[in-house]
Amino acid sequence: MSNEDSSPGMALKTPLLNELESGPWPSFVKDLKEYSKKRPQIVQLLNQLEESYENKWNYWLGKIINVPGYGGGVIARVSEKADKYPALANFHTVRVIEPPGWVYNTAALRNLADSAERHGAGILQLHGMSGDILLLGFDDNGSMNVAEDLMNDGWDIGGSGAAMRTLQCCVGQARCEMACFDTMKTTKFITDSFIEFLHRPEFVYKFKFKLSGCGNDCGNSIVRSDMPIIGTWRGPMQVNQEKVAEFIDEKGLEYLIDNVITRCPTRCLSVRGKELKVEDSECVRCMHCINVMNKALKPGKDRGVTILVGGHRTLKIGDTMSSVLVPFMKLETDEDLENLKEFIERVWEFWNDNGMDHERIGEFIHRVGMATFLDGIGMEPDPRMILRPRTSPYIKFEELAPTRFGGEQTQNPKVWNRESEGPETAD
Amino acid sequence: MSNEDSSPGMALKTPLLNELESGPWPSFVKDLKEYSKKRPQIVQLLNQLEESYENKWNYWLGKIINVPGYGGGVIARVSEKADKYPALANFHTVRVIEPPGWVYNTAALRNLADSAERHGAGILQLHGMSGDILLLGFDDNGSMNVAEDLMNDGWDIGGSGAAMRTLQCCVGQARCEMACFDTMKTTKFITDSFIEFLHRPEFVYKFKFKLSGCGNDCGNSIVRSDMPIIGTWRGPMQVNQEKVAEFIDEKGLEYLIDNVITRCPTRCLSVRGKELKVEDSECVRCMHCINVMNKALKPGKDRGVTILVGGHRTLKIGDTMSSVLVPFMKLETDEDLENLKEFIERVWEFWNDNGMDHERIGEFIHRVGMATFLDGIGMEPDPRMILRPRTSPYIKFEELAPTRFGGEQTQNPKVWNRESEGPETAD
Amino acid sequence: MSEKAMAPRDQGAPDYTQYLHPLMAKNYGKWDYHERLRPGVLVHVAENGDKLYTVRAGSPRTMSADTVRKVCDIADKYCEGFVRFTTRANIEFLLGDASQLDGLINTVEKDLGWPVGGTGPSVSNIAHTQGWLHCNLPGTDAAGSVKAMMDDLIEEFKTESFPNRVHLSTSCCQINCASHGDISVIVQHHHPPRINHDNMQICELPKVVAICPAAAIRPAVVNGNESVEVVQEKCMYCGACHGQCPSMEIRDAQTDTLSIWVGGKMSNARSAPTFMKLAVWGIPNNPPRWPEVSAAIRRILTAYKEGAKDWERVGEWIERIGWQRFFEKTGFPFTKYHIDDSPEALSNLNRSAMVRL
Amino acid sequence: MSEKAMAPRDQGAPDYTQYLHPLMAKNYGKWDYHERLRPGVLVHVAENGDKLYTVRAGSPRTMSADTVRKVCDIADKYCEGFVRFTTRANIEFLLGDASQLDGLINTVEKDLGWPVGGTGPSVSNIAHTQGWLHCNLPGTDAAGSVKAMMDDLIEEFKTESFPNRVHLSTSCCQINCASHGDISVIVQHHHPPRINHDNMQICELPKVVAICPAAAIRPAVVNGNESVEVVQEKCMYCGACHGQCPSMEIRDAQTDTLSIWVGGKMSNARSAPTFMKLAVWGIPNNPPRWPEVSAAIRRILTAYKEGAKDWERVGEWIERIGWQRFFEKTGFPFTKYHIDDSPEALSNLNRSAMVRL
Ligand code: SRM
Ligand code: SRM
Ligand code: SRM
Ligand code: SRM
Ligand code: SF4
Ligand code: SF4
Ligand code: SF4
Ligand code: SF4
Ligand code: SF4
Ligand code: SF4
Ligand code: SF4
Ligand code: SF4
Repeated sequence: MSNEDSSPGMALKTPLLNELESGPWPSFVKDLKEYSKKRPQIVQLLNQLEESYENKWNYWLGKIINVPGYGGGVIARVSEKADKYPALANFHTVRVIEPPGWVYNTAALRNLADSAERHGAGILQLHGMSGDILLLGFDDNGSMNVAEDLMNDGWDIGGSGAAMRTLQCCVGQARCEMACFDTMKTTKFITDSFIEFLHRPEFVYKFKFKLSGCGNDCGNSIVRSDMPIIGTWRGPMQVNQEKVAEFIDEKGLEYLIDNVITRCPTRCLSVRGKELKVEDSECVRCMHCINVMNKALKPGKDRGVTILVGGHRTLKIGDTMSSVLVPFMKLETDEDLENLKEFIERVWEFWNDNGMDHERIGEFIHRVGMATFLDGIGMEPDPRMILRPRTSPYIKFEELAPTRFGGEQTQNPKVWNRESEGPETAD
Repeated sequence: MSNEDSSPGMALKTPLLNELESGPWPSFVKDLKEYSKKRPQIVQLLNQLEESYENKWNYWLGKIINVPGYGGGVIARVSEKADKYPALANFHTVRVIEPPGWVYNTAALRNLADSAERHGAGILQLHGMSGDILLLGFDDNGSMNVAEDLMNDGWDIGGSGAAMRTLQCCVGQARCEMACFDTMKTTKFITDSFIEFLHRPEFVYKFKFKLSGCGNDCGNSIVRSDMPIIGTWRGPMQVNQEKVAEFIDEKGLEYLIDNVITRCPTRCLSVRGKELKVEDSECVRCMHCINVMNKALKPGKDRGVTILVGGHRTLKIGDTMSSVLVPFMKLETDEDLENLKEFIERVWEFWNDNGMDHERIGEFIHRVGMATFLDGIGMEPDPRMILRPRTSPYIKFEELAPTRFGGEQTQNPKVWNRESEGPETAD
Repeated sequence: MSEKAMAPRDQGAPDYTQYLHPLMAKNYGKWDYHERLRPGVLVHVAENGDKLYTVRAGSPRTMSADTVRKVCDIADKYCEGFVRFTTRANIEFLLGDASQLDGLINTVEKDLGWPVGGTGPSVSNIAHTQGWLHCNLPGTDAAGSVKAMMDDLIEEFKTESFPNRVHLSTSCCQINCASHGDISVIVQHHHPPRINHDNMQICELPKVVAICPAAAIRPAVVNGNESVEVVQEKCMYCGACHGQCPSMEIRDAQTDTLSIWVGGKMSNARSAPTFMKLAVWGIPNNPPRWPEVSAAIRRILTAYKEGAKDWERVGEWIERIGWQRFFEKTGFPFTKYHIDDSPEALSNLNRSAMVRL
Repeated sequence: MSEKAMAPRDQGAPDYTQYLHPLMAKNYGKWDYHERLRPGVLVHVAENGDKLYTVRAGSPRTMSADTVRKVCDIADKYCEGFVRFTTRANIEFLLGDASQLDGLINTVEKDLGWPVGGTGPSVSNIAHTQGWLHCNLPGTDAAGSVKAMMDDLIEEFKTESFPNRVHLSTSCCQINCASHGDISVIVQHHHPPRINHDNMQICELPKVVAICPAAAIRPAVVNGNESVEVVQEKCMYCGACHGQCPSMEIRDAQTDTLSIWVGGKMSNARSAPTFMKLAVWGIPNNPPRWPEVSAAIRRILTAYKEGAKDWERVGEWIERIGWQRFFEKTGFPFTKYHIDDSPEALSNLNRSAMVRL
């Protein structure tokens, strides 16, 4: 039984929230008020929210609850004001794995809406910041039941705790001429290959993938995922010189110079008459010229991905930006995908064996250093991984420093002594 | 008595050094060998140097010796091989303050050569990396005597230890059309104003000024001096459009685009017909366009300096680059110079009161943070001091954090706890 | 508790192929180019000439099951039942028949009440988080503040009048579950956590000690119980401990403030991705409509629209004109708190003589 | 010791005005433009049309009094007695009479034996330091290695065949008294200091403990004497302690190596000043002519000359083509030691998807 009918008679009293009803942007308050007419639980929800607005305070506490066999997928909330709002005593969110690229037919959407309503508060969020479908307002029982129903209808849940998270990808080849690889297929492949890590928290901390078909990064991956996978190409860009000439005729040469030629980050574009010249060897696949001249220019034909590592947002050491780990990898055949899988496993193994509790892989790399990390995952350093080589000459070369004090040669400790004392002492 | 005649009969034996005699570049070995014919001490010097070449080892030790009344100016060296090379028992360098811009007449040069020869080994280095004249090879007595002679002839010495160093400046207005202020005059002004700090080590560590007439920084100041002073201008650049047109006629429009327009760091140049347009408000006075078109373009008329702070080379924390402290200051009148003097005193006071032993001002700023440093010297923060604002949201706002635990409000400690344990515990 | 013991069925991600609009399925990987027909309306043209129309509309992200059903009704009527959502929680109605566009747009705007727009150089939907509706940590509300901001920015969503896309985001605590943005609103705390020592036993002590990035937490015995204490000088009010341990309350309704950050850019176009930088701090957390936030965002957008060149994102524009002029043009004060004091601080100083004068 | 007790006379910097060539004095601050007549020869034209000719020649920096006198003889004959030296320890002969140029150049090159050049886009003199001739800390020689390198680079000094100026430098210990350079040679040590405990009492203990940037030195009692010890894992072989305390020997004739760094740029032209970056390490310290160093520099210069665009300095060229291609073109290996591991390490990673493929 869901908790929707637990307090049928309460009156809605939301003077502050009401100020969010009007105005041209769609109002969740209006929607929920309307919905509350048939769902008394929502009255309580809005009333508690009104108290939050009044007191600038929050009344949800966490707890842990799991669907049997799962270690993640339910974000459990209990209200501090359960006495007053009994329908909010348990008000959990269930995280449902979304279809890659967030594509739906209405049958699927209706199915989600029905499940959400049948067992919970009937509130959906499309979508959470990690990409998944959020269904709100289940009590303990409702959480189990909705999971059961969802599963029966072909959905799956997961992605909380120290586990892999739902992936997220841009629409890619389904509707974009820029896409350099199949983001949706790859998203499904990784999700399915590692589904157990989405279900059960077995890592030192969370791990996120985000996929974008090209450097425009519509998947918003670089700072928000531990492993962004971004489409790119090798070799020459595709240039249709006829369309270049059309572009110049239409927009003018000055427009081309001001908006394309001078904007190339590596200055590898030049115009000769009505032809555009690309010094492909110096193009960094930034996408800008293609964006501006999307009829005339296209990514090259030999496509693949660049894999980055280490992004995460603010908590603890401040935002970390992912950086290049695999400059180029083909990602077309099943074998390519298997390679990717194996590569991910290698990365995970080293991180999970050596990472500290609650240490994202970016924080881990920050602590041990990229060189050590590469050693650990068995990869050769590549200058494309860096912006520039080191500037400090204080280096401990293993090769050059045979032991001089007798006994064992000391390990190669980091030049800069960066262990933070907090986490380590507790480890 | 100088130590030149102390071992007259020794034979020169320098097979390795001899390999540096031939070849087109002027050879100090050849020069010194020649010179050793009349100065037996040089034979010993070359012979000891030969041993260094043989053993890749050095035989000089330091000691401390001062000209009475001075705390600096003599870099004292004694040879570990004094038994074998008695003429090298004491072989000090005297640091003589150079004429700003390294301009000489031959009388002055001859005078230096004579003094160097009269009291020491007769070896000169023109010039040391901090700009001064180095005279080599004095024993204790010779050091005193050469100082006396130099002083009588109008020279002065100094610049070692935890003291101000000799300044160094580019040729500036004496022979350069780019110069935006009088580097030589300012160099002499600072030297003379603070001459006691050049003579006596009274700081926590050394302090260097280097001056360049414009952003080309021919004085090589930005990483090698604690306070670079670099010429610049406010308001519009001087553009002679006739000469621009001549330039285009001579070199071609493409040359202009490829070498000037596209090279401007802030993209504030454009060409309209044969006219060059400068968006002066966005010009960062980098000098590039003026360098390329030095007949057509000139710095603007309202000139002054940008003062930076914090440069030093590698030792301890690795190289630090100076950064902007005073975006613009006029430096023309005597009053302007007095302002500069007062400003320097303010900076020194805060650094010397709070710096640790052997802590360059750049290291000091690194430790306490630029914001604290500005507070300390009583300057308002200016966005031109920074490349970009902070990206980490963990800030301790004094204004926003009234005490909540009773008692005194805690001081505003740094967000990132950066005190290195070594130096501080020992302080 | 349900009787059924549910072993995980490891079903994985839904089979997306069944959800692809027929034109998507047919032209998968074979798109040639696209055009923006009007704000909110795209046409993607396939190599074979097929045209797929997309109508993008602003969604509140949080919606009732009934609202979802309304969306489905529209999609059934106009889109052969196919829709998708975007990275920024907008909805996209997909259709092959251009003649249906006007009807669809009309229905979406009038009946559903969702504005069409958010494409090209417009202000798109604001990426945001749970807030007081569901999370246990928020210092402010997310959906509510976004509603207020977007009401103010509605014309910027419905027109394409900026030099480039403007992506906004807002988070409800310093954990910042939301994305970086060209302009972002975040919460800041101003005190060390208050410890509820009576409740402390529920936590695993080492975890909360270990999580503190400033090494400010240490075990302590308080009133005879095992608990922790916080070295106030070291604490940087990040709230990491609060996420781990509800007994370490970091929020304070009286003193928490909002701040606005600018210049976050995740695309690689032209310039490398950049973090967002502090623009203005100390903004009151002022429900239900946070007018001070909207006003500050408006100042930034106005200056950006006036000053930037085509294709310059907010951060790129500021880099070109310099931060001094950004502060001039927006009127925000530049303070010592804007100066980085992280371990990378030196590299964010102006280490050159390049100065705009 | 001299009997005279010499109070400092605080005479300060010499009065430079007496040393200015008459044309310099006359046109001080009134120069209009300059031209390079041929490598090593400049003419500066004043607003009033006056022309001042400069002949730049490479100097060994270290010279005997007799050599200084020879220089003076030349300056007296051709230059009204006026010369100057440059930031890079070159000499500049100044004259007003163009007809004297050939004679002067001939005399300088033939009689004095100093090459004329070093102007414009050439390889100028190498900024360098004391070395075994005078310092107490050097691991290699400076003047000698510079002589060997410049012998090799003589044509590059005497012609102007590069895209832009090339400024080299070399230092003789890790203190690095020399300047940053487009290409720089420095010494690297590979062990913690060896402590001479018997000699330790001569030092102020706290000073040497305090100076260590890695906090690796701690007071210790050795054989009953107060001394120090070094925590080997922490020590980064910087040699700061050695500068402070001669009993902490950092050098090792067997294992010290040289490394080459590229891309130091101090001018603000076009791009902001940049530090130099590691190019190649582990080069033998090989007197008397260090051929491996010259060979490595040659490789860099060749690639630079071929690949760079006009006005690009070495570092700017590499930034444009990318480090991968720098390593390809020079043939140096890229190793894990090239990856920054300082506290700023993250910001030197390629934090973008911008990759040359
Ligand atoms: C639908 C969506 C992908 C998806 O799978 O959901 C998408 C779709 C397109 N993006 Fe995007 N982008 C989408 C999120 C993003 C994001 C991620 C985000 O917003 O969190 C980014 C990176 C944001 C950042 O940099 O911070 C993004 C940065 C771009 C760019 C690069 C802009 C730039 O110059 O920096 C382009 C290129 C362009 O504008 O021509 C682009 C271009 C496009 C194109 C034109 C690609 C194409 O040829 O179809 C599509 C857009 C039409 C339009 O005019 O809006 N898209 N795009 C996302 C729509 C979000 C929304 O509802 O507003
Ligand atoms: C629901 C969601 C926000 C939303 O409204 O969309 C969310 C909500 C929470 N996040 Fe988040 N995060 C959500 C996406 C993110 C993102 C964005 C992303 O994934 O792209 C981030 C930043 C990117 C990153 O991973 O760094 C994010 C960074 C965090 C962090 C900090 C992680 C870190 O390493 O810095 C925490 C705290 C933690 O893990 O201890 C956190 C923790 C939480 C918790 C579980 C708070 C807690 O510890 O109890 C929140 C649960 C709220 C609730 O009641 O449902 N959440 N969280 C997003 C997840 C929905 C989904 O799965 O689709
Ligand atoms: C004589 C000297 C100044 C002095 O007071 O001694 C000097 C003189 C001139 N420099 Fe310089 N620079 C001198 C050291 C420097 C230094 C410092 C150094 O070498 O340590 C730098 C900065 C080095 C760096 O960036 O690492 C320097 C960076 C420049 C630049 C900027 C080059 C660039 O594009 O990055 C210019 C502009 C140019 O080349 O047009 C310049 C231009 C000039 C001009 C053309 C200025 C003028 O109009 O008279 C003078 C040069 C003639 C020529 O072609 O060589 N000078 N110049 C120095 C000669 C050194 C030498 O003997 O080779
Ligand atoms: C002579 C000279 C090198 C040369 O051959 O030109 C030199 C020589 C010495 N330097 Fe230096 N430094 C010389 C310019 C520099 C420079 C370059 C500059 O000033 O532009 C630097 C780098 C810039 C800087 O200041 O950071 C420099 C950075 C150092 C340092 C490291 C300082 C630091 O904070 O990192 C030391 C070590 C120390 O101070 O403890 C040092 C120490 C020394 C000592 C005194 C070694 C010692 O502690 O006994 C050397 C004495 C050698 C001798 O026997 O004469 N020297 N020293 C230069 C001074 C001559 C002059 O006054 O003109
Ligand atoms: S990231 Fe690239 S491929 Fe993906 S939607 Fe954006 S532009 Fe298209
Ligand atoms: S994709 Fe970017 S780097 Fe490549 S040519 Fe175009 S603008 Fe230049
Ligand atoms: S720094 Fe400027 S003023 Fe000084 S010599 Fe160089 S170009 Fe001339
Ligand atoms: S001086 Fe530099 S910044 Fe100014 S216009 Fe010229 S090239 Fe641009
Ligand atoms: S930002 Fe903070 S309060 Fe908001 S959803 Fe994320 S963890 Fe919760
Ligand atoms: S708020 Fe952050 S810094 Fe302060 S005690 Fe908690 S975890 Fe540590
Ligand atoms: S670099 Fe080292 S060895 Fe050379 S002069 Fe400077 S301190 Fe002495
Ligand atoms: S070499 Fe450097 S790091 Fe090592 S003990 Fe000496 S000062 Fe410390």
